[in-house]
Amino acid sequence: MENMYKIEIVLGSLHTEALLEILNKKGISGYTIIPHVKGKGDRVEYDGLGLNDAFSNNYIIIVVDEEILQKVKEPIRNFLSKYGGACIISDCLWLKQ
Amino acid sequence: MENMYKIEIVLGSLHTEALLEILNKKGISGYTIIPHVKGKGDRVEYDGLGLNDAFSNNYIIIVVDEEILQKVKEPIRNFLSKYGGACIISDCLWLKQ
Amino acid sequence: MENMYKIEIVLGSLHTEALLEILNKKGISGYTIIPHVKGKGDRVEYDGLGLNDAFSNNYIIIVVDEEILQKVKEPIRNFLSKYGGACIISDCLWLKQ
Amino acid sequence: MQLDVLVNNLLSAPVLFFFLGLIAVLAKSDLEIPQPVSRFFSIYLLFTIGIKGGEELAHSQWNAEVFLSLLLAVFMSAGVPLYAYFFLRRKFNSYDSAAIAATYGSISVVTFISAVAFLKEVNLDFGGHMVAAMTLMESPALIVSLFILKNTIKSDSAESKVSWAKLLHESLVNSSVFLILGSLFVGIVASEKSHNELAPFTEGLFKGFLALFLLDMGIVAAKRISALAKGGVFLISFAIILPLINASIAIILSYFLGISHGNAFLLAVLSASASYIAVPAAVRLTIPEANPGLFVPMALAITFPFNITLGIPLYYFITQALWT
Amino acid sequence: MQLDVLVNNLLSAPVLFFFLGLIAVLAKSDLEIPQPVSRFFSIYLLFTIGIKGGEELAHSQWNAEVFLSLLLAVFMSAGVPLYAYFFLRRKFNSYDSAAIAATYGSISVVTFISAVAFLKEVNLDFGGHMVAAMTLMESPALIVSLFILKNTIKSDSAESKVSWAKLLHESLVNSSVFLILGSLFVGIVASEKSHNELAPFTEGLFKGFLALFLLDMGIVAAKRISALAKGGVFLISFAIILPLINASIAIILSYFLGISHGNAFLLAVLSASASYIAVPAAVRLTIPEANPGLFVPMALAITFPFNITLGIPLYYFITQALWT
Amino acid sequence: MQLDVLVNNLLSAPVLFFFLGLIAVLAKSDLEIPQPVSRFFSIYLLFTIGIKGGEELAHSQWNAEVFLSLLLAVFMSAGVPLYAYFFLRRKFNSYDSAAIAATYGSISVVTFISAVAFLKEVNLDFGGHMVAAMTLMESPALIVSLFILKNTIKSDSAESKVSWAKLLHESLVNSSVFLILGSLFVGIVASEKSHNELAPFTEGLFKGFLALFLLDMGIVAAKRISALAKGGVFLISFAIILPLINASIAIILSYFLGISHGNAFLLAVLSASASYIAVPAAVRLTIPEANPGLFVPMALAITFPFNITLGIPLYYFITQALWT
Ligand SMILES: Nc1ncnc2c1ncn2[C@@H]1O[C@H](COP(=O)(O)O)[C@@H](O)[C@H]1O
Ligand SMILES: Nc1ncnc2c1ncn2[C@@H]1O[C@H](COP(=O)(O)O)[C@@H](O)[C@H]1O
Ligand SMILES: Nc1ncnc2c1ncn2[C@@H]1O[C@H](COP(=O)(O)O)[C@@H](O)[C@H]1O
Ligand code: NA
Ligand code: NA
Ligand code: NA
Repeated sequence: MENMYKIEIVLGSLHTEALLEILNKKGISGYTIIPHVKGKGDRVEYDGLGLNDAFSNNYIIIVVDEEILQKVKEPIRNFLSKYGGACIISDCLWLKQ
Repeated sequence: MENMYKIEIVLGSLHTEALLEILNKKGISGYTIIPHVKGKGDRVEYDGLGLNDAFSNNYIIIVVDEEILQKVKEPIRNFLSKYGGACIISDCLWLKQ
Repeated sequence: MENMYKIEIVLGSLHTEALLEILNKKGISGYTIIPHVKGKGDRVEYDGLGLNDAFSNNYIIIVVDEEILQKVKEPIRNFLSKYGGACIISDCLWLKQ
Repeated sequence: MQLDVLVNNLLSAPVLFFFLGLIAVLAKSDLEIPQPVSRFFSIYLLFTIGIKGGEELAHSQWNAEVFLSLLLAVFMSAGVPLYAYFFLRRKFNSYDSAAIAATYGSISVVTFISAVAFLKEVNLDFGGHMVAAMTLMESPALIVSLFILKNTIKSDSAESKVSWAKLLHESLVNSSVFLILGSLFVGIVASEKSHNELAPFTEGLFKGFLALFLLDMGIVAAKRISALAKGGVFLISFAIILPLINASIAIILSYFLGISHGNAFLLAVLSASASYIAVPAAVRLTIPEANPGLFVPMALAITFPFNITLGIPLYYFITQALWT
Repeated sequence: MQLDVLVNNLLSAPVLFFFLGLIAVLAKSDLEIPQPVSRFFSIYLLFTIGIKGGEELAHSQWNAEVFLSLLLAVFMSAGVPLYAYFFLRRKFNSYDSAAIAATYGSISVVTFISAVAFLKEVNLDFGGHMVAAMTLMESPALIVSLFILKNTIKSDSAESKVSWAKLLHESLVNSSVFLILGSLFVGIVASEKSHNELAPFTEGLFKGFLALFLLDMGIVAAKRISALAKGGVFLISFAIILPLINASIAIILSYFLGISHGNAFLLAVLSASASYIAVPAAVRLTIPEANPGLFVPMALAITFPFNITLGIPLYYFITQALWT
Repeated sequence: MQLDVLVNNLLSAPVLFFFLGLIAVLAKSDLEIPQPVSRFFSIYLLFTIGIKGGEELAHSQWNAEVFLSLLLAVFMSAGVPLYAYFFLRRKFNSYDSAAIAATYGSISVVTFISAVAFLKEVNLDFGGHMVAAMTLMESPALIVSLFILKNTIKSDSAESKVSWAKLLHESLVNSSVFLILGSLFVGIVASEKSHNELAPFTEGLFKGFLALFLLDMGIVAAKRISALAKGGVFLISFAIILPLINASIAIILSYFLGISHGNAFLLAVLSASASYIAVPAAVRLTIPEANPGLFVPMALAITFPFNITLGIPLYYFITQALWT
């Protein structure tokens, strides 16, 4: 088992691709996306309702080591400040196969 | 970055609105809902199957500070003891924009 | 409140039943499944796209105590090494009803 | 000839697809209908029943028999829980008893549809107001059951919070009732041209979507049936005997009130049917203490298949004997 | 007779279902259309409009009037943001103004469908190329709005990144435009036999799916309407006045360009309509600073219902007065 | 005239929508069919094929040719993996070879549908039992492939666990097979009246849903195609040559067994087709070591489009030359 960091990002569905492109360039080894997530924060409510994806969030989970964490922190912050969304970081153990 | 607490609640879909109403009154600043979640605990299995939402869970994530955490703990406990569901709490860092 | 461990597993949808069967035998008290999750790791991309479930992940959350954690760690590792997937473990507090 | 009617009913495509769904689960097939698709089927069915019901309502005469049958509908929905609850209390706690009573006082839309298809098969007329009668039966049972529950258990903090205004409101706007009522209204005001334009959708596709919806119901019924094991023989007998009692009462009352054959038959079927969609959802909210592993599978996995296979022909034979 | 037309329009099944959706939310019903089902409805509608539009296009004559009306379509979509933006800037910041301007320059497919149904009701002809005209109006407004935005705000790092090539590309391949264009193409090349085979799907089901889609739109419109409260009277008046201005300009220009009655009416409706599906999604990507709580509900909850209830008959009366 | 047949096939609405789906992804459009909607399409198609196949089966004669063609169907499905596996082992490891062999021994329902539509276009008869033949071909290939795999690799702990009983069971109840078999059964026992009532659903909507399903397949195929890059020319040639070999063997055997023209053609198409829904799912479970980035895109993105565009006319020309 390895000590890692778990980054969780809630982000408008339409912006996910752009963020992942940035993070892939920084060297993340993988990601998990839970689509069709609803939520409410400071901005408009994301009720996940019909017609288009403009009001639907993705929940993105990225497990990284300390080094990558430091590399991606700022880009995520910048991205979210432009496009909205929330991000939390916590410790975890990665069960290596 | 700020030290915060992450509250995760698994709750029957039909009861989510009522719980959020209670928590909004206690001053939470936002929430995220993952709908159509399945699960099994002590009570009936939530298989998420058709017809209605009576057998489908929501996964609710709420990031709060220490003060709000203390305010919402008891209301959540009471609510879950009446309507079923599970709740876990953990530390996290909130990446401020 | 009780100190517990949160096990999070990302696993191909088709393999979930088999893993849960194994873990139920080890004595887990419940589980939560978020279906239709997308992701990318070392293996093929899970884009969650149509036709069948072969390219769709489940996100499985299992809260356990220390004793069960020790019992399930190896079985999970073995299972994932055969069928792919990822697993992380973290601390949490279980809000007892 | 009577056997013919029974066999034809059993071999109709929708009934067969219900059993196909049951078998799928028992044979451990991975066949599943995704929830949004299942919702689409039920939206389609409610929409269509409303539109067609509205069309028929617009053309139907309003006479004493119509009012009597609407009244009897409400009476049955409100009355069933009254005796069912006390019957159930011998084996179950108050919460489960109230939940099951509410379930059996209310109705099943698909059972009603099967009964209407059956009537068309045997060429028996019925009133255009019967869809309205069905809608009227959706909610009274839950209200009565909650009333009984509140008055039999010592009202402590939690239970005393039942808000009757909220409950009445909820019973009018819950999605099934609202969609049928709304479509009924559109069906009433829509022009004949409008109905003709909608017909390929509402009439043309009806049997197909009904068959697929029943496939789904069969799957869900089979998945829930294991939860019944604990309830044992009592539960299963109850889930068959209560419909028989309810149907009998509806038939007797219809007979003495002079209600026509077709309408009496439909009232019997409605009284015998139990809700497995709208009421269970409402019960989860209003009686969270009740075990959904009881009231849902009883209605869905025992009473529903009983009614659409044996119950409907049986109620028909009884009414036929009395009315002709 | 003129009142008849208005009333018939208000009592058509799709319009009634839109209001049913509104009422569902206002009455706090839990009626909801799951998102995948909602997508299915819109895929069906775009597919059908494309196929039928292609069939008509294949049979239509290409003359000067056709080219003029296509040109006017693009002109209106590109022109509306030019005056709308500066009008809006009096009350809103640059981002919101550009977003709203893009929304109103673009079009609403369902409004167009309602207008076509209306034309059939009043027996007025229109050109087979009008679906193409509609498609041409989807994107210019966003491009023009972004252009204005970029030139009015001091271009700092973020904004200067607008890639026009990417934007043009995006405006051709966004899912709505792509599906209509593709289906249009299939509709053009498909044989008559093919069209006949598709007819039960495309023609038979159209009204039914349209009614269900409008039910969904009503629900979503009502859920978003509360966000408008902050904007107040100005916002709501704007959402009605701008369509009237746009329709008037389209009518006047059509008149002087010698465009036929039916086509002029459709161009008026298209100009008056505002996008609430494709453009809002594109605006979220290109102008993330704009508040979606403004431009979506304005188009969906005010302009759309205004157009399909009062706007369409009104534009028809005006064109009728001018053309006959 | 032969070119006509080819061109007509290429310009049929479903084929065009497959290419539209491909182009959508290549042009980076965001057009996507939500998974539940995609499931609904395939449930509809399997339901309809089963019902219609059952109807035809009920009316078809059982003679020696019918039994021979059913036998040949099973023989082809079981036989293909036998030679395909050893051919594949030259380039791939045992796991991937077995997975690809299973994929190509099994069949594609949509390819079969396209072939049936083609037969109707060219007015050639075929037997009502061919849907049954198709269903029989779903599973043998996987069983044979697993058998080969188990006997060629040194059986260590994991692999030796293959439970043949479980596998046989699984191959009968996997959702596609189960739904077709069940619908086939309902189609056989349903009355003519029942079939007529279902016809607007099963027949009326077929082409429309098929076109939308192919749009989805085109999108998924294009998204998966990049994974093929590593396999290179060998993979792509294999995905075209193997179908040609399989079809040729099926044609030769059919010819010598005296199978009729239409049935021989369908057996050739079935043998040439490869599974991209049912078998890939089963392979993920039974051969988790195999790379799904190989066997899925080969079947879906190369073999499927090859068959429905060029393969079907080609197999037809060959059989036509031999049979007439
Ligand atoms: N305190 C919170 N707890 C959980 N989720 C949050 C919280 N605040 C914001 N979010 C999520 O982040 C999304 C974007 O937040 P915002 O940009 O503040 O509107 C919301 O739609 C929520 O899903
Ligand atoms: N040990 C556990 N780990 C993860 N989820 C759980 C656990 N126990 C219960 N749950 C979730 O909480 C829901 C309600 O639990 P219960 O009220 O105990 O039936 C279940 O349907 C599960 O989704
Ligand atoms: N670093 C990571 N962070 C988050 N999720 C991951 C990560 N690596 C892998 N995953 C998830 O685990 C699944 C299986 O991983 P793998 O077996 O490595 O392809 C992927 O589809 C992702 O959903
Ligand atoms: Na009843
Ligand atoms: Na416009
Ligand atoms: Na094959």
